Amino acid sequence: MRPVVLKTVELTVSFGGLKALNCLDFELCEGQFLGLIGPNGSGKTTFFNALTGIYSPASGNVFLYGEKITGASPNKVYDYGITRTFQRSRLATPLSVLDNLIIGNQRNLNFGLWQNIFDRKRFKAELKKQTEIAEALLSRFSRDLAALLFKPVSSLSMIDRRRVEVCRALISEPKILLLDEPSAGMTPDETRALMDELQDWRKQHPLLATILIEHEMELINKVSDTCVVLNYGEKIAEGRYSDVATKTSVRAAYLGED
Amino acid sequence: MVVTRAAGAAFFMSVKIIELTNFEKRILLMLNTLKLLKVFIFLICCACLVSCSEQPETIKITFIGPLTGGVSAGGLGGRNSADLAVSLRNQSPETKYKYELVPLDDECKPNIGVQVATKAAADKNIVAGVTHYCSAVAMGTVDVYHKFGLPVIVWGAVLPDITYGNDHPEIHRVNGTMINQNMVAAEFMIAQGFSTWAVIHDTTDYGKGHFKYFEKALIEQPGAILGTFGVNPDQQDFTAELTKIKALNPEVIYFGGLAPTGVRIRAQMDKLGMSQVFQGTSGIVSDAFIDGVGDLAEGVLAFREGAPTEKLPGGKMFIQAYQARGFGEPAEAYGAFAFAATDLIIDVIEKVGPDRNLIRDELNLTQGHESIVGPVTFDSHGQNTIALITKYVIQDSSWVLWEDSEYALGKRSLK
Amino acid sequence: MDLGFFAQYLINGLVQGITYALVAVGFTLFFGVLDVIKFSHGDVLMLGAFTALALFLGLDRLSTPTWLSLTIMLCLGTLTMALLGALLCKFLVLPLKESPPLNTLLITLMFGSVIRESVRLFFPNGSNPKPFPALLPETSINWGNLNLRLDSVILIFTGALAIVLTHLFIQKTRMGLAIRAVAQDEETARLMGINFTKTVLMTFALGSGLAALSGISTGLYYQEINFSMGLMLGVIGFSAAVVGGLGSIYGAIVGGLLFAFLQTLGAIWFSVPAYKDVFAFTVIIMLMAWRPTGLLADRSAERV
Amino acid sequence: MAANRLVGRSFCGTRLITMSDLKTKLEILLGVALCVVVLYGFLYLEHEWEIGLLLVILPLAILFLKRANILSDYQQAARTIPRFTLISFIVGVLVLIVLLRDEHFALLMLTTVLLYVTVSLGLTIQFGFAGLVNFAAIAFFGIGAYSMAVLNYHFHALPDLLIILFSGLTSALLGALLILPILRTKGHYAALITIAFGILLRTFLEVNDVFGGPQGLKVGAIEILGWNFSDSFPSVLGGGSFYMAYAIMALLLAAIAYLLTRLIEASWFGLNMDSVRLDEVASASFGINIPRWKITAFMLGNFFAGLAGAIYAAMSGFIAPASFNFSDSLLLVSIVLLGGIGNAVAVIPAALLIVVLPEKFQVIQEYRLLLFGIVVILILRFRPSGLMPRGLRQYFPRSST
Repeated sequence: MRPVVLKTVELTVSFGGLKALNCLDFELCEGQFLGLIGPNGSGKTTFFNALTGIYSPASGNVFLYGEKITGASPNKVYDYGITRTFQRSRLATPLSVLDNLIIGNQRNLNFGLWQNIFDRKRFKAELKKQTEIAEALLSRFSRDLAALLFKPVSSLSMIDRRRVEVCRALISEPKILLLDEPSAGMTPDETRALMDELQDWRKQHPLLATILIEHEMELINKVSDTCVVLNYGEKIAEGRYSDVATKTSVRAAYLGED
Repeated sequence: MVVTRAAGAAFFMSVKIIELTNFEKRILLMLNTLKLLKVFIFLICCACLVSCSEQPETIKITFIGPLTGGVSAGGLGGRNSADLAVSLRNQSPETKYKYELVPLDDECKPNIGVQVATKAAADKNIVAGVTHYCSAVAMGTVDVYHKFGLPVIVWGAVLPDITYGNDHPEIHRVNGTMINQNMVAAEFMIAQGFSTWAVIHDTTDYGKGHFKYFEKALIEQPGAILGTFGVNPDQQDFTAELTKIKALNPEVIYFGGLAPTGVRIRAQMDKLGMSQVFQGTSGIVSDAFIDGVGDLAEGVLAFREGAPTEKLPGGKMFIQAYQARGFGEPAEAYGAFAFAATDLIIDVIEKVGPDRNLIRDELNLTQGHESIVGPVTFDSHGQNTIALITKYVIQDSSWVLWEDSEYALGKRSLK
Repeated sequence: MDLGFFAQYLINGLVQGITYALVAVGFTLFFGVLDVIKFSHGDVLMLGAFTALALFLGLDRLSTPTWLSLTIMLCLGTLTMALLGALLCKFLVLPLKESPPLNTLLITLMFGSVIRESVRLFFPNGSNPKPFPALLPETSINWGNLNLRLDSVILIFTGALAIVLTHLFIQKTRMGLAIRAVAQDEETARLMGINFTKTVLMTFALGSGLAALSGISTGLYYQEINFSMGLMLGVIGFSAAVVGGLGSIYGAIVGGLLFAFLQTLGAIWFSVPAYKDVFAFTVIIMLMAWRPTGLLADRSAERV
Repeated sequence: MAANRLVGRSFCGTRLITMSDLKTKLEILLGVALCVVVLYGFLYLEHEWEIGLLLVILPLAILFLKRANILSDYQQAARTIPRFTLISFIVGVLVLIVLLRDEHFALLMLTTVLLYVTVSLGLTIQFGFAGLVNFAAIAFFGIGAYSMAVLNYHFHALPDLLIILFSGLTSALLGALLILPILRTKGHYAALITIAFGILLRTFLEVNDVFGGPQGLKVGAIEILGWNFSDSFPSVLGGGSFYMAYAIMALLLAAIAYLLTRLIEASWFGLNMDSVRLDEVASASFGINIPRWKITAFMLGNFFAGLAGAIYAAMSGFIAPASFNFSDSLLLVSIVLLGGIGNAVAVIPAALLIVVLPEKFQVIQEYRLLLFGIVVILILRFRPSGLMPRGLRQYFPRSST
């Protein structure tokens, strides 16, 4: 068994009286590809938001490599090596593709006043390096996209935007990648292409652990190692997709039965 | 002319660059380019345009006051009056020169005031100015006039420091300061048997200054100020302040401020069932006050520097001429001063000619010059010393000289 | 403090608070449907009052009975401003929908100053304050130090009634439903077959009509109107709407009353009452630091 | 390799002085000269018919520049030649200053424009980059002006340049009072805080007598190494109006502010500020420290405003609370909007329009504000993203291909 990267213990998030996540125990191992499924409003995105520090949990804990990171701010979480994409694309659309990717690589940028404002030669060198990294990463996903490095994101197609968003999450070489419904707004073919590109990346970064929120069961079946099913903020099933899918409780949840 | 220089400079600069490399080729290139020629023609046209703009001038006098914004009523009245003075003199066959009034808007804001004062003072064709209604603006611009040597007569701003706060020989003022006004006001009110006041003043230099000098004047008299309320001139609602005053129960409410605020306060006193005597300053001596307050205006007192215009022979002429011209706005309280100041300046120019220094010196010698606001005599600071203060009371919806009113005769009573 | 004076302050504050609330409701409505701030609101209020005054002057010549002129002034004044609001929205606000929200703010602001300057220049002797006719009964009761006038009471109730009716309109009618739907989610509302433009125009008309109403009642109460009266009322109304929480009608009411309360309190506390604005705005800044989205705004988390 | 080609294209910002380029260069030079001439006319002309004519010439000139492709050549040059805009700005304004050396009023207007450009650059950083709406710009300008007045009076021994610097710092530090509420609020809510602050400050200055009250304060002239700026320009340097010294100083300040703004934009600082403006949640999720960038932008912008205020106070020699109205803050915001939000170059023509246009309307006296309002409405309505919308970030000038 590979070491556990991320672990939550009795994680609870509540809005007013409503418990969006209820005592969730959860584990993620190195290199694992985990599918997170559940009906609408079951707390999947809330789970991501709680992990990344956008919501602070009411109780329970989050551990990263055994270290407690509960309630850490979003930028701290990023520094720990957890990055994500968003359900609704949250790119900085007026900025160029390059700018968006560099934003994703915060951790490796030098923010010294001297270098940024006065020593423009060194800044130029760093910019060049970042541009190369960005371009190399983009061309893994799509050669055509790499040519659009200096175009504003607003001029990109939906799939290219998704790619940029995934690349923005990957450029800092995180330990954990959280993908929130990357297929939303894309055709099945586009989704498949994106997933293939992602799998390709994972082959070269075998330690990267991924959590994928997805409604396309086909996709989950194809790419995930294990699955966790949420309903009303609670974990109702866990295991391989083929096992989980047959469980009556899961079927009931999806069919809206009690 | 200067722009011709600009075009020259541009040409020179381009030549310089050409010299850097192969000269002839570049010249050819340039000549071949029709586009460039067009630009040149354009430039030259512009230059001609500017250089052609010099033309023989009439003698210019500037008028500066607030023509836009909240207190523009006073400014527009002043502008019309000054305009009237100029056109009356231009019509007169005895006048040696042709005059032109250059009205500028200071928006009652010091920064804009400094801007337009510089504009006027730096314009060589302007020989004198009739300037400023707002004291803060006048305070800011006196140094500008001094620096550029433009003789001016202040026509409306009442803060003493405008003339007394400096030794600039260029600065004169036909209207009195708030010191005289408040001395007379305090003495008069005490004589009428009042002894307790509540003061409302706006927090501008005008209102605050009036309060200061009224307070000073009262110290010498057996009167007491029970409470003072500085208010924002933009404020709409004064009921909170007035309720507080109601609790103090003074005999008189002294208001230092301009007509718009005064109207609101007088009207709102009625809302709270308050019937104290309302005593204002020169800022409310305006038909706007009576129009705004309606019947409640009866018995309101106010004081203004200068002799009563309507009583002087020239003043009557002014009032008639103003009405005859059919201006869109009334002359307001200080219109007569703007008229008198402009008239005085023209008199001086007629005498010494259109030269700033001569005008300045001649203005400083002004002694007992007859005007529609009474005789004008400037002291060493350029302040009109014949500080006649006229007392007004509103009787049957018009401002009446106290001495002529039924109140003075005892037919009506203030209380 | 004497009970009479206390009651007097309360009544004064209430009249003011209702006026502020009426202005704030407009801000809140516009923000609700379009996420824009229409800064000419105060000047629309002023124009409403001047329209009513012009109507009155006309009707006065025909010697119309008081109640009839009052009704005509209220109806026509409000309707004219509602129309103006809708036109403003159609020609200046909606075309700028895709540009930054501040542009809307600036363009409406400039529109406000155009209204203001026009009234100043083109209304006869417009730069001076104008008396507004006292059309409401002036009966008053003296109760100790409290001077309670019938017109104050009428105005408080009219204002409150207008707000309640607006609330009912938004909660109970089809149009109100459409407004709420657009406010919640424009796209979904369009998908549901709601005529977006019509709804927005209707909202602007409604808000501007309310502004006119508060302008007229300000005139009736203070018996004086002037071309710059909308400036401060606009800023205060905006502050009230924001402090209460943009998009919430209750918030606008709370904000309006709160602002009037703070000003009254400031006027009582400080020997120089002009400090009351310093005081009120300081408290507003602190309140904003404490409740960044206003006192009553919907605080549901942003959808991530 | 594709990467190399791309990188090469974007970073090899060498100047290309080739023969075929010369025509373009001349055109650009002429374009700048034309701008200077038109501006000269704009600042200098006073008569009604002249201004009327100028209003006809102005669009014609712009059309001309466009038709002759000079505008696009110019933009091209600005993209490819390092510091091209800055240098042509400095040179152009210097030429203007020399041309106008005896025109006190025109110089005063020019200096005011330059100072407003500085404040607007501060607003560009605050609002255009970091997304912080500041409706109290004139308040921070005013704080700088009052600091200048007070410090100059009480610490006359201090060198005036230091006092100007202190005035900027005071402005930034007083602005720090607002940081907590500003950080916690967003959008229109944040707007209210600055509006409230602006009104509050003005009322405070007016009611309180400590700083001269409503009557205002006199401010001493700037004196550097025994040279009093309020005296005429030294005849050694050709002589001229005393405003020349202030104009040059304001030009220097505006140029530094411009350079700094552009450098910030073209660095990670600007990138992060943009990100904060566009999406706070996404920014935070990628490790951007939102408060850090907001505070930096807010303080820096107010610092600029304070510096400009200090010079303004010394130049006009007199300040009063009535000069620092809410409406002036709005004027500054409208400069930024009219120019094109976030575009540092755009504030220059916009400031020129907003400051000088009402002044040129003086001939129509009381109707001028009305006309000004209508002009601004028309511009906003038909150019909603400003006269010169901001383009993509360009880290370094790149040579054209």
